[in-house]
Amino acid sequence: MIPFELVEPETLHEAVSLLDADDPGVRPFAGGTALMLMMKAGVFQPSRLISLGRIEERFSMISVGARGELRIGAMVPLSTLEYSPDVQSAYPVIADTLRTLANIRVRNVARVGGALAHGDPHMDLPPVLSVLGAKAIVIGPGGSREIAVEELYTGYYTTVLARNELIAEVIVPAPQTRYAAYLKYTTRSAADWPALGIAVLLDSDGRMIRDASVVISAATERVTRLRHTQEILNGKAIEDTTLHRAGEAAVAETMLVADARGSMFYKQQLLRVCIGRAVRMALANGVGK
Amino acid sequence: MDISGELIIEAPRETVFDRLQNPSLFVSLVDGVRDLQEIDATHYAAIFETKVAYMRFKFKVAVEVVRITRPHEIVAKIEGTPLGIVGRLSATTVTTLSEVAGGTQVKYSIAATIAGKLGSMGQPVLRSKAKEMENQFARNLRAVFEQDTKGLVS
Amino acid sequence: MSISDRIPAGTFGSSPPRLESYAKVTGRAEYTHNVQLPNMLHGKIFRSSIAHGRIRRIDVTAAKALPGVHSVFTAADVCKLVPNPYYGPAFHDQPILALDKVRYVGEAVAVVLADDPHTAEQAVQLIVADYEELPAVFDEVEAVTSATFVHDELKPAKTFADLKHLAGRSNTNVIVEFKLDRGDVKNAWAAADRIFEHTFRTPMVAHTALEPLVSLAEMNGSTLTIHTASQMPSFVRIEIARLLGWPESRIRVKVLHLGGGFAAKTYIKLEAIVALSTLLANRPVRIAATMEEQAYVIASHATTCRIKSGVNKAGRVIARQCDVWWNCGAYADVGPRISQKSGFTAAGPYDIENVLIRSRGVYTNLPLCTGRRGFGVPNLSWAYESHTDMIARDLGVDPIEFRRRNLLREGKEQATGTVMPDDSIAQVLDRLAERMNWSAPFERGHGVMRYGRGVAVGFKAVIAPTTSVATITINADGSCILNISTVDMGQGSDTVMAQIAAEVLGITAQSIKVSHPDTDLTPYDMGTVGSRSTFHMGNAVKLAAEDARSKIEALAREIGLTKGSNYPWSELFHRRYGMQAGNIVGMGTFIPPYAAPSSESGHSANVTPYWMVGGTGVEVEVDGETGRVRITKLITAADCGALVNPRIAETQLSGAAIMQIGYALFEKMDFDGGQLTNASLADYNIPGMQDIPLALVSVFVEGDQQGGPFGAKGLGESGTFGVAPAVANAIHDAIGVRLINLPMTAESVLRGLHKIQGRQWGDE
Amino acid sequence: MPDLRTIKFRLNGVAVAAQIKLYHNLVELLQQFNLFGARESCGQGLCGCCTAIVAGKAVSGCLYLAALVDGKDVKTIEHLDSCGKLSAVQEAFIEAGAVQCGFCTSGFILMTEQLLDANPNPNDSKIREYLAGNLCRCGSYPEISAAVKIAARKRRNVPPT
Repeated sequence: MIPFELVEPETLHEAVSLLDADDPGVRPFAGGTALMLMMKAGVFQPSRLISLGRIEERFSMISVGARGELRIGAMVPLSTLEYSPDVQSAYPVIADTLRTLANIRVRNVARVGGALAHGDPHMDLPPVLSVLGAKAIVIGPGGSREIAVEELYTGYYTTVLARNELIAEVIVPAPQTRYAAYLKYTTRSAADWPALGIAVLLDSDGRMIRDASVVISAATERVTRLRHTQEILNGKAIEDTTLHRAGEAAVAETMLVADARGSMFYKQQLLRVCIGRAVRMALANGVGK
Repeated sequence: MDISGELIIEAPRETVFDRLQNPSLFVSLVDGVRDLQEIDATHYAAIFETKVAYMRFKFKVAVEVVRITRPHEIVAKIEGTPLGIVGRLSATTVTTLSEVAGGTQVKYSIAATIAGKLGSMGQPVLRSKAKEMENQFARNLRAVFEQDTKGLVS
Repeated sequence: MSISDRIPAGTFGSSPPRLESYAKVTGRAEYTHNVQLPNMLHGKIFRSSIAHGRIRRIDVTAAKALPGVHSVFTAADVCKLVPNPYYGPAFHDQPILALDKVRYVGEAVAVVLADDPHTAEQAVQLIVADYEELPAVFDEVEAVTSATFVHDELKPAKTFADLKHLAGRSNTNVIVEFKLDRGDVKNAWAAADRIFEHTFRTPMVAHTALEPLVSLAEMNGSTLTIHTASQMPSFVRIEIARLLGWPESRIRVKVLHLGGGFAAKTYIKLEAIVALSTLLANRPVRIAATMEEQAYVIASHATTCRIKSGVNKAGRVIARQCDVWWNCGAYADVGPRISQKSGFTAAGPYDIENVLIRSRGVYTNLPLCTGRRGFGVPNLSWAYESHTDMIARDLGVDPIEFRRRNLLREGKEQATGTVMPDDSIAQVLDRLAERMNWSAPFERGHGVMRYGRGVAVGFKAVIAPTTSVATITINADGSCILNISTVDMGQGSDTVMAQIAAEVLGITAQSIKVSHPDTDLTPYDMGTVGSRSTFHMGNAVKLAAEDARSKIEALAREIGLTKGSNYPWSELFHRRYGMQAGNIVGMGTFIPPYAAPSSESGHSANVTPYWMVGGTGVEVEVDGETGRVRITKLITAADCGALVNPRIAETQLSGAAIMQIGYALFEKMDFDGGQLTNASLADYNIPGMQDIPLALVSVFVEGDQQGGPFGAKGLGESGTFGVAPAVANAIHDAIGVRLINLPMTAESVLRGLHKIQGRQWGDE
Repeated sequence: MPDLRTIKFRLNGVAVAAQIKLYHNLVELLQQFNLFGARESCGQGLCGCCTAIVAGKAVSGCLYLAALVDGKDVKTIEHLDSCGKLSAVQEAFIEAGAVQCGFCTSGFILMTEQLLDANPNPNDSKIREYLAGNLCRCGSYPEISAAVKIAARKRRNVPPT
């Protein structure tokens, strides 16, 4: 690695002011696990890293807001989120997702903000927070703005965030009595990056599917909502024919990317099958608190 | 990785062909290529630098014009050695020109492989980058001929 | 510790904890990885980015100019000290740094030495090489007839009589061809009722020992000391001495514990580069490969294996022809030996009257290759055990029953003509059948999840003839040091050797200190490879301990003690030398009998001092919608001789099987135009805890190995033979899909399923 | 040089200072103190050989910038027997024969300590889930699982079964 500068601001605003809208070599460094990989591979050569480790404590807190929403500071480590009683009781899908996300050491270090801002489509948290309707509060030099997590991504490693913007907080709407699941399908070793990730959220009276929300990742260039698939599911009975049709719809509306984990055709097969599995998994998981 | 596309240029085929076989012009249409050096009539070297998000990829590029069939086909081979990382970018581009109503249809296809350390991370990333570059290339190419046209008018 | 009749320590056959357990659980075990030399430089290697080409120019100016860089060396510098800088165990074909040509992506072209590894790495990125690119060849079968030649001529090492005739041969990529002819295969085809022919392939795979390759060198007076993570300290000394034209005594090779080997750390890997760097720079140098670079230094053969069998009406295989192509990569390394030694058994552990084997090692423009825990046998057993199952199922005969009909039994001649001395193959198969509960009905399922089971057995000849030497020093206080060049890389050899010595001397294994290999102090050993140590070094250790014991007895007689006197050893020294002084050194040298196979027919009356026999039974769950395979049960059975340390033996069997789970299901080095695209563990997956079945059982077939120390033998590879074919056989059992190429990815399973269902697969 | 920095932290219970380069990772920092129990292997945080405990939590030393341990508490495998006695987990690894080449052992032991701190009596699936991020190429997984269970009993003072 070639030399670089490391600064450790004590406030988020100071951190924002140290960022540089024009210099891609200046990056915020939250847990740094993903950036370190990029740096070691030589594809990212920083000129300055802005470590966020010393910013205000409140960005490392999880709290429940006035309307019952979950507020997650961007600097909350993934393992803290995983073991948070609020998450475990009200958003079991988040806790379940985290249990197999990378490994415990990464989860101890990686932060929620970084996990969202990194923009690698293989990551597990973005699709899950997307179906849950989470929003990111983003701070830039001109103030703050709110962006739905699912609107963050524009492509591989690219997001709508400006180089001088930081995610400060993530807000997950109050838990509803809805069914949720994240199905992560690996095709090589169990600990491999997923070939396909599917997050679903839906409502049901035990017979019919309502308000289905389906977001996929890993096999696509970015987190992608499957709108047509949702329409196919909505108002239909929970039965194999519905799930088959949803699987077909998913394949029809998605551009999948081939890689070492599977050809495009194979990933289409996976998607075809796993949509139904994810729905069944959500129903089997039951509703949160 | 295969990329292909086509566009129609409002100019005669011969004109378009002349433009395209001029390496320095061709290179100027591809974002991130600089320091073009002519080695001989069919061999060129350049530096190609591109960014994906905050990642920077830099290649030393050797271009060999494999075949020129005037006025309808140019085949070139491109070999890029990433500066710093074991690996390689190889691509073969085939550009064909045909006369259509209103001008010249330019069809191009690029078969590219990226390997080495870049392979795992680079493959999908550069694939999406390539798409972006392709659009940019088409825009630049059009702009060149539009400028020509304007030039003629003015 | 006394001189009286041996007190049976009962050490042999018990499972004391490994001698180095404490050091390993406290993080204090010594690895070459930890060695720091005063004033050392760090080397990083500039590697070829093309598969085949002539070097026009290497521009190192910018690299040299970087602050912190001490020097940059290329082949031109190497040649100043070593005019003919080619090395290798069987062929002297590999240059220390690429000379004139590069032959694969990742080949070492230049080395940068700097004050710290980061600076060296940065400088490597400033080197620019200009090549005249040449056509390249990657496929082992194509390479045989290709007009592209990786090497201009063959350069066998002069030391091997059987390779001499290959010297100077040009216009070929075939390094060596092992031929075996038994009976008359051609006529047998006519006599066969059915003929089966299949072609199987295995991919190039990586060893990924967790301690990546690392070597250091320093000059101490006129001695060049090389600290290296190597399985072969004696070979390193001999080969570096040969390259430099120095006597062996001026090269000292020291090895500490190894963080895994699996054959990756054999022969010369980084040692030649680090030695030359040290001599050229006149400073100690450390070169450590990253996990990624390790894949550019050494890989393990891809193979193509075509098998044709003729079967008679009774379901007996009467003829078998095996054509094997070993993709050796750009340099021969041990490939010629693997082509031959594994060629012996290419037809499988069966009693077949007519056998024809052609086993060829072939150069390609890929990384050089060696065995990977099995010396090529897993590549072959993949073929012959899949093939055997395919025949059995086609004939409608139970696969175990079919094997029983054809097994190579005690007293029968193996294809080479060497007689099988025992019935261990049948015993291994019987134990598998028993533990798999094979005769009971098996539920294969009806829904999405289908279940299947399969078995496979294999066997292996040991690399021969090879020599091991051991000395054991008894100090004047009675304490004891065992000096051996066997490398403990996790297989537990220090403990096992101490147990063997302890058994002879009547002391506990824990009271013996086993020294780390140090060629100034520990005597010659061919290498810690191919499951040879327990047998070869075990015998040398036993002889050394017996020698020491008889010297103790002689000492006792010398000072007038009568037989049966129960004096501590320290007392003997004290009485003899008047104080705590003196030593007794016992020495043992072992080389087993061996007869080289005829170069014409491949026949030999004694092709191996012992056979290793192992088999695997698995149960799998196959997801019929995604093709994903989960191994739910895995049983390894192996012929283990007399067990020195049952716990270590068990770990050896299960560990070997676990490595093969990766080989079976997902391990594969992916090349794109000769470029490796998955050189890291993120992209090249190896099995983790979630990938292994909870039901993982090891079964020992015990019995005294003839000629082994106290009946012991090697077993580090026996668990590797059967896993991949057993899984393939089980997948077929579950869903009727037959896979012939490794690895058996979920996608390949699903594609196979589509095929047998007559469904379209993508554009195919 | 701007990339040089002096940091102060607690290392295995002792206050220490070190001069580092900014690009050094935690493994390189520990080597300055002759601590080699955390070792870089895959270099990608996947194998766990470089495990160290920072502020009470396991991290991959190869992905952790040395500069960022400034002011923090760092523990390595070498602290476990600082009182001259092996920990229950270390004893269990020896008893179960869960050590082969030993290169991954420090990482597995530190992770097991963390697992048992959080969950004193884990079942097979919890053990596998927790240790899924550590790799052992020798394939000691069955023995490691057994060691975790032995250690759990030792810690709870339950006699061996």
